Amino acid sequence: MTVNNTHAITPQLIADHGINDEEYARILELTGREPTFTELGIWSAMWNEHCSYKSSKKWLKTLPTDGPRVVYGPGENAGVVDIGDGDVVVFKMESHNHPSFIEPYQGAATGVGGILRDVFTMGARPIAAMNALRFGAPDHEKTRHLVAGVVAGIGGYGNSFGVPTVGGEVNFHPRYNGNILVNAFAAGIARGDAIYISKAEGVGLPVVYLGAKTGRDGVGGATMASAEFDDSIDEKRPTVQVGDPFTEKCLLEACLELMATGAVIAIQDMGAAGLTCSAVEMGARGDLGIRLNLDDVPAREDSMTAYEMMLSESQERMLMVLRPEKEQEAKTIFVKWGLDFAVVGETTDDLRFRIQHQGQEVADLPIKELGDEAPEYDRPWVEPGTYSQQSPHLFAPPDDYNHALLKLLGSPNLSSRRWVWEQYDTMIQGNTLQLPGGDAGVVRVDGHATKALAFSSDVTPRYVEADPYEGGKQAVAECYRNLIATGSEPLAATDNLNFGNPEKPEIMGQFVAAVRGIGEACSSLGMPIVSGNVSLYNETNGEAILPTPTIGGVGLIDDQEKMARIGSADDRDVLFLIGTEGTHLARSIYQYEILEEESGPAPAVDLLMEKTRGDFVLAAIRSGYASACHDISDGGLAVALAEMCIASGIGATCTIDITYAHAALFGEDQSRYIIAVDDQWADMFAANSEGSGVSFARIGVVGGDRLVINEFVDLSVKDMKDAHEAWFPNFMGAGTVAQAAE
Amino acid sequence: MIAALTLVSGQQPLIAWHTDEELPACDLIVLPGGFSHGDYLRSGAIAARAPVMNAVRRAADSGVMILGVCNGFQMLTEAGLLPGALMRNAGLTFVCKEVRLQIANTDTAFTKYYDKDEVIRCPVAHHDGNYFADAQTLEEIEGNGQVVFRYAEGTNPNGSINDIAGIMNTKRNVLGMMPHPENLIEPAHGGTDGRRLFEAALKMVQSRAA
Amino acid sequence: MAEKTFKARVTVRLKNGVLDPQGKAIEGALDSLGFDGIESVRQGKVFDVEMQATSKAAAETTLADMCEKLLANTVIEDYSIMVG
Amino acid sequence: MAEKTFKARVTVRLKNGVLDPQGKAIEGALDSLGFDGIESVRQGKVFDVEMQATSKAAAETTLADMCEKLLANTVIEDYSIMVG
Ligand SMILES: Nc1ncnc2c1ncn2[C@@H]1O[C@H](COP(=O)(O)OP(=O)(O)O)[C@@H](O)[C@H]1O
Ligand SMILES: [Mg+2]
Repeated sequence: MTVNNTHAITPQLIADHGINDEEYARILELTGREPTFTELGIWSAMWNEHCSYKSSKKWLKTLPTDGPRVVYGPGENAGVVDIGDGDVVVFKMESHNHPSFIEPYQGAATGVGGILRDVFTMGARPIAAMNALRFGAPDHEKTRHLVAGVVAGIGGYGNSFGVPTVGGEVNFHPRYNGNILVNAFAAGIARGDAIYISKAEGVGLPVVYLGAKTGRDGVGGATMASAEFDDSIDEKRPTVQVGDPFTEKCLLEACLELMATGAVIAIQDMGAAGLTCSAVEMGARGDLGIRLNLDDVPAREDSMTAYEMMLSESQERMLMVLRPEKEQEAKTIFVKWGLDFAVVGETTDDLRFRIQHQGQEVADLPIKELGDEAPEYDRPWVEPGTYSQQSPHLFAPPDDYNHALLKLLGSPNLSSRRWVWEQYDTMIQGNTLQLPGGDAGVVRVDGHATKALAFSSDVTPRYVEADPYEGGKQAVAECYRNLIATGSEPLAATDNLNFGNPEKPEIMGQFVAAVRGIGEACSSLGMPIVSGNVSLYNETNGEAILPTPTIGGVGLIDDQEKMARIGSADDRDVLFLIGTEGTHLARSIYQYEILEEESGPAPAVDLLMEKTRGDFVLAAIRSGYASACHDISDGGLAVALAEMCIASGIGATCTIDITYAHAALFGEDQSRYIIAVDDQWADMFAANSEGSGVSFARIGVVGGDRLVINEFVDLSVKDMKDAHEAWFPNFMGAGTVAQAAE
Repeated sequence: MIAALTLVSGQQPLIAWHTDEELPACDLIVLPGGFSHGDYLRSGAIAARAPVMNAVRRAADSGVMILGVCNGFQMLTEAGLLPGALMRNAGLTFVCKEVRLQIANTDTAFTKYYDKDEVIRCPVAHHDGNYFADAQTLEEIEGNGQVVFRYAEGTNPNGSINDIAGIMNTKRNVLGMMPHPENLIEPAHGGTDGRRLFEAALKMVQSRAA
Repeated sequence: MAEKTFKARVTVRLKNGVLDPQGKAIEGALDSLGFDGIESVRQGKVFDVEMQATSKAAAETTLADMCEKLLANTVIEDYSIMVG
Repeated sequence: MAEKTFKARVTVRLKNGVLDPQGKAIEGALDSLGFDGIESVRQGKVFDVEMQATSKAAAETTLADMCEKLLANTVIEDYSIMVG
């Protein structure tokens, strides 16, 4: 059956594809004639913001991406970092914001699927996942439904695939009411000499399709907008993709098995803009042309057009270039794992991207230009304004410190996320050493006697909103701190930059400043950015989300015996504050929850001090001094102490020097930690701190079942725990059937 | 699970493929956890009908010891090797956490290193662990002492009837359990409460071989 | 108006074109169990509902509302209602 | 005998007396969404099958066999078959 795949290229059609006049002029020039309908789809897919990074590229180039351990930085499916002994860790973070808002379960599930594919496409076996989630206000009508669906979807995919989810973030803020964020992180381990990339090599080699069949899933929004495109399909097609974690699992095993045979020359997963993007990338990177015959593509539905096949975003698919002499061996593996596969084309020497379908050539485009000549914009931007510092006396103290602390512990943004992470398999693979609930998730390196990796995901959007530059720095610094707090050496990071409409100079200004801050922090703290993702246009009715540049960091633990945990303090341990007294209340959780305000400057990060203290804390943990450690972040010192008590089940009695009590207890000054030290080492530890020039204070002793801080706080660990644990289940409790639809 | 078996026994277990018609001669067959076939249709349902399960059934009949954990337990019930069924958790969500298990029967090859009514720590991680059996079956398995593990007071994570976490067949060579003892067998896991189960099974296997 | 008890059945199915991994897996399993001639299997859900309503029409309206709000995920699923 | 394509619907439901956690949860959710008068909800599965068979009766026999062998867990579930 022939299907109509020819449509007049009208200005409306061009606009529906998100292509502006200038871009279209360039397309005419590069195509050498008017593009066919399929070609227009291909150009739009390659040149949209998601694939081409046209608004962000200029700024991303400024990020530090190199370091002694970096094997592959940005540009590949995921970043690759050396962890010694010939092993590498491969990781990346990616957003699935929009799909998750439309269909939370499947949107989040396929987000997890996509990021796992990025990791194993490179030859790594996934060992850990995280998810950074931002939802609207808790009382917004959609929020509970979205939380339930997203969490179920992340678990549904990750659990079934068999990767432990070891960390993440959950925030609520009204600015996400119409635009939630779902950022998924995955990391895998591979041998350094067995990494695969997308660059094809060799002419006349088979291009092989592997995985699930192609359906109409997610075929570009443009088709949705113009129903007259195709009268043969009456039903409005869902743009939502459905995930199939079992197929993904088989795909993982098949890919790794295939790679071990030496059959793979190049491999690329089909993510956004599926076949188009993956094929162009393989060809363009390798200076080769690609010819595809769509009649050979395994299709799930009848009479799909070339346009639809080229733009389909069906999940769990891969494209690869194989050594012809290994084709048979490859087939055996595909059959064993029950996967569809087909030779769908070949590499050529003409640098053209040629598509055949039903005996017709439906596209013939210059492949390098598709891949590399995407427009790059220097969008106008304005430097964000800043706020002047505000002394603590400008903020009202609470009527009752006990009450205030309980309120913070039980607030939407500080309460325990147990309700979330207990829906994730955190232990599968048997290597998890630290579960969610501490500062970073820790997974040991299988097959290695002592080594482990730590993972943390961080950003404080309310800081970035107040000051994108400081907020960008803070995101990196907090991630660094969380890694340090477990006793890991921060190695590198991935970023997921979620912002509003870049065509607005203020939003672009946020982006530029945040990237500058991230870059400076990454340089100073020795955490190069090795992969990442940009998600722009997160706006509803003209209102943007809080700028949210999520940072996912990876740290290396040489000896898992020398780790610290949030809850491992013992009776009689001495508590030390690393850092100085809290002073900064603007943009704090205290201000938000108790004063019901959001104003003023973000806390600033002194990167040099951050590094000095980080080095010191890491050394203390590695030399076995620290029986427990926790960084001080949201909610300040009092919350950090409370969290340690809740985690260990043991109280503490603290006496601290105080200028302004509310600032000392709840101020969110940066670069601070609490360390618990066995009392027999406490004096020596103090002497060392003195010697290293790091500011510190001996603030208390662990013991009993209450947290006491001067005359201000006196609460039982049980009451704090109850407050901390109650909010999430209560919020989700009544009437949330996660997914009658699941 | 493979890592756990290797660690405790010092030997690499043999691995069978789902389409195998025969199993190698062995002393202990373990059906591990996971999401066989994505747990589509019902957890363990499709795997329970795989060719290899015929061989497992024959081995069970001939008295070979069989342990099914989590998805393995689901397969054993779906295959009819153990009574009852594992339904969706009462809370409907996947649950991954540590629970406490009461050893309800220590007179088995798997639990003889535990004390009667001892309560141990053990993680669970499942979506369909809500054990159900009709009244008559329940009475039988309770009466026969087939219930081997129960969730200790207040820790039933899934709504299982009579807090049942693990059961055996009447011949006492097939054990199915939802919790994951293999994830608590070395200090790095934060505890070793699960280890004795494997040590007991190993001991039994060795004494039979001797 | 007096209320009566109605028994209804709501059937929820994936829309055409939406991938059905479960259906696909069942096809595979049936095939390997030796059932030939199976062309396709699609899996859906049924809800058997007993409810009070003043009339059949009122029950149908309520059920449709329940589908929109909870029982069906209308982004990927269609539903049909039968009040018996 | 020549084969034809049949469309069938298999419905699998929990037996009476088997507790249905999903149905229960949906009852609760409907209640909190403000639907009154819901007496009970039980959730089941449907399978829409397209198959080749020589006759309707033959299709029914095959389908019953499929239910016994795979589609239903007869420890807890009943099934019914409709060939259209
Ligand atoms: N979506 C999630 N998935 C898994 N773990 C989560 C998630 N959200 C939060 N957590 C865990 O809860 C704990 C507290 O989170 P958070 O307050 O963001 O930590 P921190 O302040 O140390 O960055 C961390 O261990 C984190 O990994
Ligand atoms: Mg922290």
